[in-house]
Amino acid sequence: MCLAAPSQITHIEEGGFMAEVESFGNKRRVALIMVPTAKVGDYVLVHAGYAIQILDEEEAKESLRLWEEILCSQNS
Amino acid sequence: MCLAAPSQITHIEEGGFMAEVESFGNKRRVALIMVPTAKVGDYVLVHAGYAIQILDEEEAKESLRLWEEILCSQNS
Amino acid sequence: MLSEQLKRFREPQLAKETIVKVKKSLQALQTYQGHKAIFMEFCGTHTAAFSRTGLRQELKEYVTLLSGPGCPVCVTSAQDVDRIIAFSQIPQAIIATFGDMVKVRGSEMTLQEAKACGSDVRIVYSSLEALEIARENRERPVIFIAVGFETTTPTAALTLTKAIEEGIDNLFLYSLHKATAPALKALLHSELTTTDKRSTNIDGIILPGHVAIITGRKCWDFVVQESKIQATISGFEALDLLLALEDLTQGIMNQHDQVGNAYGRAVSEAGNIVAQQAMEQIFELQGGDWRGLGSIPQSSYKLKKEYAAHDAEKAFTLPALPESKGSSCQCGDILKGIKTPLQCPLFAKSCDPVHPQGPCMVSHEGTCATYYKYERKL
Amino acid sequence: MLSEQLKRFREPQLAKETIVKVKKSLQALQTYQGHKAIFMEFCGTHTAAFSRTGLRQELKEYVTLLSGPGCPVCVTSAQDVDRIIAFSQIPQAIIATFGDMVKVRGSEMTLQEAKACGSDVRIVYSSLEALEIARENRERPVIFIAVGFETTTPTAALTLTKAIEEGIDNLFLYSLHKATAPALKALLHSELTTTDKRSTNIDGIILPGHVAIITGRKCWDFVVQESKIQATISGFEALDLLLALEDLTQGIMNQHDQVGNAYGRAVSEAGNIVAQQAMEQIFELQGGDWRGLGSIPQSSYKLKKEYAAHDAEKAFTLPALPESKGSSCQCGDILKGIKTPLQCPLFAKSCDPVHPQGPCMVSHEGTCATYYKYERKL
Amino acid sequence: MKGLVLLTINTKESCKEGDSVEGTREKRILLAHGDGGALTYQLIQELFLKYFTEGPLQQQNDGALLRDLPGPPVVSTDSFVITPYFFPGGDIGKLAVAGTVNDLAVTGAEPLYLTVSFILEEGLLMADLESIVASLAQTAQEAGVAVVAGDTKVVEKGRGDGIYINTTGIGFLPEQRELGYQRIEAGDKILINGTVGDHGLAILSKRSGLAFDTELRSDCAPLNNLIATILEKCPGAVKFMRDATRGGVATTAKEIALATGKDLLLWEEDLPIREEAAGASEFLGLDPLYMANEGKVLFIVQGDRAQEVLEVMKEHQLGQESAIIGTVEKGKREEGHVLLKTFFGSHRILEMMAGDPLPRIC
Amino acid sequence: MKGLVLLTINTKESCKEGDSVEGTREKRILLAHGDGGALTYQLIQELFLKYFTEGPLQQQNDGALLRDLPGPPVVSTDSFVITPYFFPGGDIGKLAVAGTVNDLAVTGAEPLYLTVSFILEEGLLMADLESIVASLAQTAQEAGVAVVAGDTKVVEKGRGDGIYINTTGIGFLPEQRELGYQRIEAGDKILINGTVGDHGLAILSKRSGLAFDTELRSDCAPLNNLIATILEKCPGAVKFMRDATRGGVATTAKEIALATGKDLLLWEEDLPIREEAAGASEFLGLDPLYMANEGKVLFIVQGDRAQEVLEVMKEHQLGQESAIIGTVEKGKREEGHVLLKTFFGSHRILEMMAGDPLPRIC
Ligand code: SF4
Ligand code: SF4
Ligand SMILES: [Mg+2]
Ligand SMILES: [Mg+2]
Ligand SMILES: [Mg+2]
Ligand SMILES: [Mg+2]
Ligand SMILES: [Mg+2]
Ligand SMILES: [Mg+2]
Ligand SMILES: [Mg+2]
Ligand SMILES: [Mg+2]
Ligand SMILES: [Mg+2]
Ligand SMILES: [Mg+2]
Repeated sequence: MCLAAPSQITHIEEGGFMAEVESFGNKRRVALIMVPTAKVGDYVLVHAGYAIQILDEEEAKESLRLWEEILCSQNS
Repeated sequence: MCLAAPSQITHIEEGGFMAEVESFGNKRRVALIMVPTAKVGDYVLVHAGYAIQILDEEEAKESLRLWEEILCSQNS
Repeated sequence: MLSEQLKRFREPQLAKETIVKVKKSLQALQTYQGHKAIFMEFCGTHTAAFSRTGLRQELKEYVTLLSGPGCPVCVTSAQDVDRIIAFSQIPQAIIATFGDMVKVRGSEMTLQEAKACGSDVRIVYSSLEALEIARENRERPVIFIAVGFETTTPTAALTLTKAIEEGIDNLFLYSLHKATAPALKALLHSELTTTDKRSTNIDGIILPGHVAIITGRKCWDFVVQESKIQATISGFEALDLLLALEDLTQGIMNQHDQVGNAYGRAVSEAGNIVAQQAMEQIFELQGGDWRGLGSIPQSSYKLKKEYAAHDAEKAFTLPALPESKGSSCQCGDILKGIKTPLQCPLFAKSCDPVHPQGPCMVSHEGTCATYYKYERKL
Repeated sequence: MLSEQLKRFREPQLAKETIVKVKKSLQALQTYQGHKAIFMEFCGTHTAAFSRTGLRQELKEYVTLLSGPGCPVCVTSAQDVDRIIAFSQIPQAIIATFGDMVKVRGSEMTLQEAKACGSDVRIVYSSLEALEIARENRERPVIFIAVGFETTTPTAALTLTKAIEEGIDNLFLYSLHKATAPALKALLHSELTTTDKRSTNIDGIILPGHVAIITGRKCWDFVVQESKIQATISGFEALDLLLALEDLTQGIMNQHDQVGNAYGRAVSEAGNIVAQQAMEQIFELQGGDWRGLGSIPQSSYKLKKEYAAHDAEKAFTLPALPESKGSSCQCGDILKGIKTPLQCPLFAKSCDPVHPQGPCMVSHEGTCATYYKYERKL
Repeated sequence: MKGLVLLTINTKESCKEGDSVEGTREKRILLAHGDGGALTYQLIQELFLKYFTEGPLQQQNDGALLRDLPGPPVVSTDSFVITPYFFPGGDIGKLAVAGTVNDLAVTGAEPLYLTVSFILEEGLLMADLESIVASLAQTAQEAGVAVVAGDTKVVEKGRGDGIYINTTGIGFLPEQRELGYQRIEAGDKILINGTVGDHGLAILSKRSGLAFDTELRSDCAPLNNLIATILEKCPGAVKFMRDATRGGVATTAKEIALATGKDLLLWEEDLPIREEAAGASEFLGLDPLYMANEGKVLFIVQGDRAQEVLEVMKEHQLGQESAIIGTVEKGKREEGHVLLKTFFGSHRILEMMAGDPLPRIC
Repeated sequence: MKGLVLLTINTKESCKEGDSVEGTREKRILLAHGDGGALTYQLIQELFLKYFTEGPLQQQNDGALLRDLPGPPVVSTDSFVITPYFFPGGDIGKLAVAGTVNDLAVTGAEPLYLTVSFILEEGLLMADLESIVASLAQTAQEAGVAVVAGDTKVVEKGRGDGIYINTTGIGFLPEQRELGYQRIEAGDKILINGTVGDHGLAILSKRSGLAFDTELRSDCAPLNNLIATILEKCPGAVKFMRDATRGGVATTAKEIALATGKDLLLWEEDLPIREEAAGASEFLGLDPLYMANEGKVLFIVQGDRAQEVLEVMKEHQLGQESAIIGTVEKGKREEGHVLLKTFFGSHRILEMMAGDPLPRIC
């Protein structure tokens, strides 16, 4: 039920209520109104036809980086 | 369109609006309201779901009798 | 038993004997008139009966039997068909109609094509079924396409009365009911009387038996009295048809001044009073368009103002409809008895029951359909 | 590219390496606590993710992962299902619902059985589709069965706002939306805290990641602060789950006084303000029945009075519904984390996804369905 | 949406009818019975295999391996979409067997095997399905054909009409049974194995709107045994056969006329028509010659052997009311015609059925 | 009925779409096309016979007489009810041929003949019907099967979904092709001829409600040539085949497990799944292992010959992405199971599809 899949915004429709998003070659129309600052190229999480969040690239990078450090130090 | 087939009344429903009629082993429900004097046993002509006339046995007999006379006299 | 007598009316043996006698009478008539008689059967059911029994063929050397405008489906104008189709487009509407109606083309399409596009069209055998549909679908408008002559009109009137009694407010009538006497008058007074009596004019008329059950015999006397053409009311069995021909023949030769009644077991002098009252209660006569015949005054039964709430024409506003296109169909002349279908160049060529070009080929009792089924030369 | 990073979160290789590290941490936690840790994932999507990835099995010697009440379909009461079915009986009504809902049994039947009997039930993936259906069927009431937690509630709120803007007055919501925090509070304060901590009590909670996107992280601090149980918000990829376990382990051992956030790329401190405002605009919290948990104050989002015209509960009067019957289904204990499905005597015997006895076996993310699919002992 | 508030709710008609005395609802077909998964499997195991207990079907392979045929194969297929699916004299299950068995038999073939494919509508009562399957299985057994392969699909409520069934029949042509249009010649006689129009009228009697009570029953029956008897007892006498189903005797005769270029003359007074059928046709404004039959075959028989064939037919239970109803004449025009000699001796032309709004009788 | 007066009227959507540029309406199927009379005859003559130009169908007998088969007959039947009937990668006509040809081919048979039976919904665009019939005819030609018998019924608008098609296939079993459950044993390998789930997801992408745009296309294709190639080049290596249609690879595997009592172990990391399929499954909450395929077969191959078979498969156009995806193990319990070895090495049980509300994909 609380499924949400990441997709990239490819086009924002006039008025900004709806946008086209894409994930792995699949395109959908979703409501964008809940993430008013989203722009084309952003990755959003889509739930029940609405984009509910813009994914934060820096945070994602940071958590992967930190974790890889930990793993590297552990393995070595 | 103006098809009407003779059928015999087998049962009159309460209120007298509808009746069951029978012709050659086929039974139908028809409206009887247009022939208020009809009774069980009468032959009626049924058109578009309504009995529109009680067939007159005497008239039928009479016309057949007359005609048969004419034919007999002619043939002999 | 009446049932035994009724069987006698359709017995081939009795009819075969009768044919001999009728032929003799018709020969006498020919001698009397100086030409082979031309009779017109007004009623489509008669048209079909003469052909189905083979009597038209059997008697063709003795009498020419022309067909009249007596098929209610055939005389419904293209514009009226367009209106039916427009009604079928009302959201949620259910159209209840007699079967033949679905195949008649308006200016663009047929009701069966509208059905194929999603309209809800139900074929009924009785207006009572339309009432039943309305009862079962109280949230949806049910529009009964009320076609027919005086035989059918009172059934619609009584059904509507019942609907009102029961408070069924979603039943609507689109009344295309027509009155036969005005049409016959129009026929007798215009075209038929102005053309050469020897070629297309008629010597006698076979009057519609089931219409006469409702109207009674005597209301038809105007035919004999106004136009001096003899006429007889007929039933529909083989023997009935023969008796009517005989009666007509005698009527002409003996110069009867009344319309004959060869259907005495069913038709009375005054007709069915209940039915007449029901018609008067609900309907009023207005001018009406007959396909082929044009506009005829006082020939169309429309719902009285008091019943506007059940009158589809009043309850729903239709969009402007396009003008009907012309067509090379000769139904007009056929309905007037001026031509037989055999004289239409399209008959049995580009026009047949599968691809009907005009309404006379559509209805079961349309003259062209009847001729296609029974009278085609091979 | 973010997409590359997102892929990293689901790469088996990185996850496999991470498992080794997480196992070490969990071992350290066991030493620290003196017993094998018991964690509860609140959210059904987490339940499914732990099983689908195989992590629950992989880690079972290191941590016991219990499932919580986090499936909105599973916690919908039988009476509420009965109401949905009653709505589906309204003439002309269209029921729009998420797919899992059609299989849940009320006291007598399921919505898919009602559909088989003729109810018009449409499965949608979004409330926007319900709006679309209402737009295309303006003459018919369209009742959207609005289930879900805080993730879903704002989508329904925004859809309703749009419907009102557009004047679509035939869209109705039957709101069964529920708030997760009150349910978690109820769990922490009642059953779980009164039973023996060593056997069924829990050491840490994995908090619902997508709910937290809306609510924000900080509103969950009450968990740590009130109940002294550590908690962490998690994403749903294999790596996310592992990071959350690690975070939770560290949080317990280092006695963090805040809820952790192992889903930083999606969850912010304050949450999605637009969504929060939309919920507040349309809904108000009332007491609500949770299947298995009973009545929980302030846990149910109902439409405010101002929106009564779109509130299915206000717009339609339902007949009196029968009392729900009892059943030997153990969903209640399962939703509370007291039992696992493996402890239910019906599990995989008379209860399976084809013949579900309780809602936990129905929903894709129901605990019993998940255990049936992934965790059954053969 | 004005006026929609404050409704009270009635249970849907169709749901009520499913209530049994104990208040539990009767089982119905759900969409999920057609998903190819567990419920489909259960339906096959618990319902279909209960009635189809022999042969390849039990192996549940994708295809059924049959034994070598003793002659060249003959196949025929038909889908059955009749409404209502229970009717006086039969049901869609019986019809689905009889229809295909007869199509094979009229080619001279011996039917052996049948495949059966169901399209079920969501909401169909499981009890109705079971009784149809039972009837189908029983008719197959009576006709001596084995059901060897099957399929089940489920469509949403409102996308079907309870149940549609396709059957495909496989048989073989025994030696010396070459029938065909090309053998028909002037002077051949036309025979039929009983009364005309019963099936179509019995179905119509149950249609809402037309509803009337009649003693007419569908003639639906597998005729392979009757036909085999005739072919064996009167070798060479029969030149062609066709079952007079949709479109009735008139349409079937016209098809023969079109295919051969010959004229077919039918005699009105010899056509076996029940009084009830004539009566019902009259008030419906229909012609029994265009009404579907499901147990009647037109036989074109060498003229001088017509009497011999007639006698054999009359001895068979399904041919007691057989009659010689007409004759084949030299075609007089480009296209072959069917003529009906009426009671009065005149001729009327019979065309194919044309656009009657009375479908779904098979 | 208050508030119903004074409506203005819009033409029904479905009628508008039929308008052509010149304002004339496109032809549609009418009820009368199914009455067995003149319009049925016309439809057969002018449409069907245009595309099925050879063989027994042209004779228009009730049954089709075929030539003697060079081996024992194998038959299979399926009805196709897919919605929408045009979909990315094919249409119901192509599917109806591929589905039945594949069901025959997986038994080891050589498909030769097809019967085709249509259930058309009143209102179907004639142009749609023609394009479906054309596609069906072309696929039959590609697969080397002849359409030998047919049937057409028309149901009222609202009693169908445009078009349903039944096909029944007839083939024969060449010598030395005995395949069967009973040959399956522990150590056998499981192969598939390409990616999983494409068909089901491509169909779902076109469902109203789920609508999304995808590059996924149905894999719908007749596989008889691929299969014949394998069987000829690797005699004896293949022990059993089944096409993974409704219910997908998981359900098909489970059927095999149930029938044999063996366990089937599938390896998640070796399953060929397109990125688009994985992505679409994710946001729909579905599992590609349960999605229907219409051009994929599970092959159970003798363990030591799996590599050899794989190479032959990969050379064929319809097997380029073939893979060895699992192995057969001794059944450890009463009932056979399917286990998926996940990326992390743990095992999860795969059951049959259970009650997913996603029907009509075949
Ligand atoms: S044959 Fe056809 S075209 Fe000619 S008058 Fe009759 S209906 Fe019109
Ligand atoms: S296994 Fe079934 S009966 Fe047991 S708790 Fe779960 S849903 Fe209820
Ligand atoms: Mg056939
Ligand atoms: Mg047939
Ligand atoms: Mg046949
Ligand atoms: Mg199948
Ligand atoms: Mg039905
Ligand atoms: Mg099959
Ligand atoms: Mg198949
Ligand atoms: Mg298969
Ligand atoms: Mg057929
Ligand atoms: Mg459709």
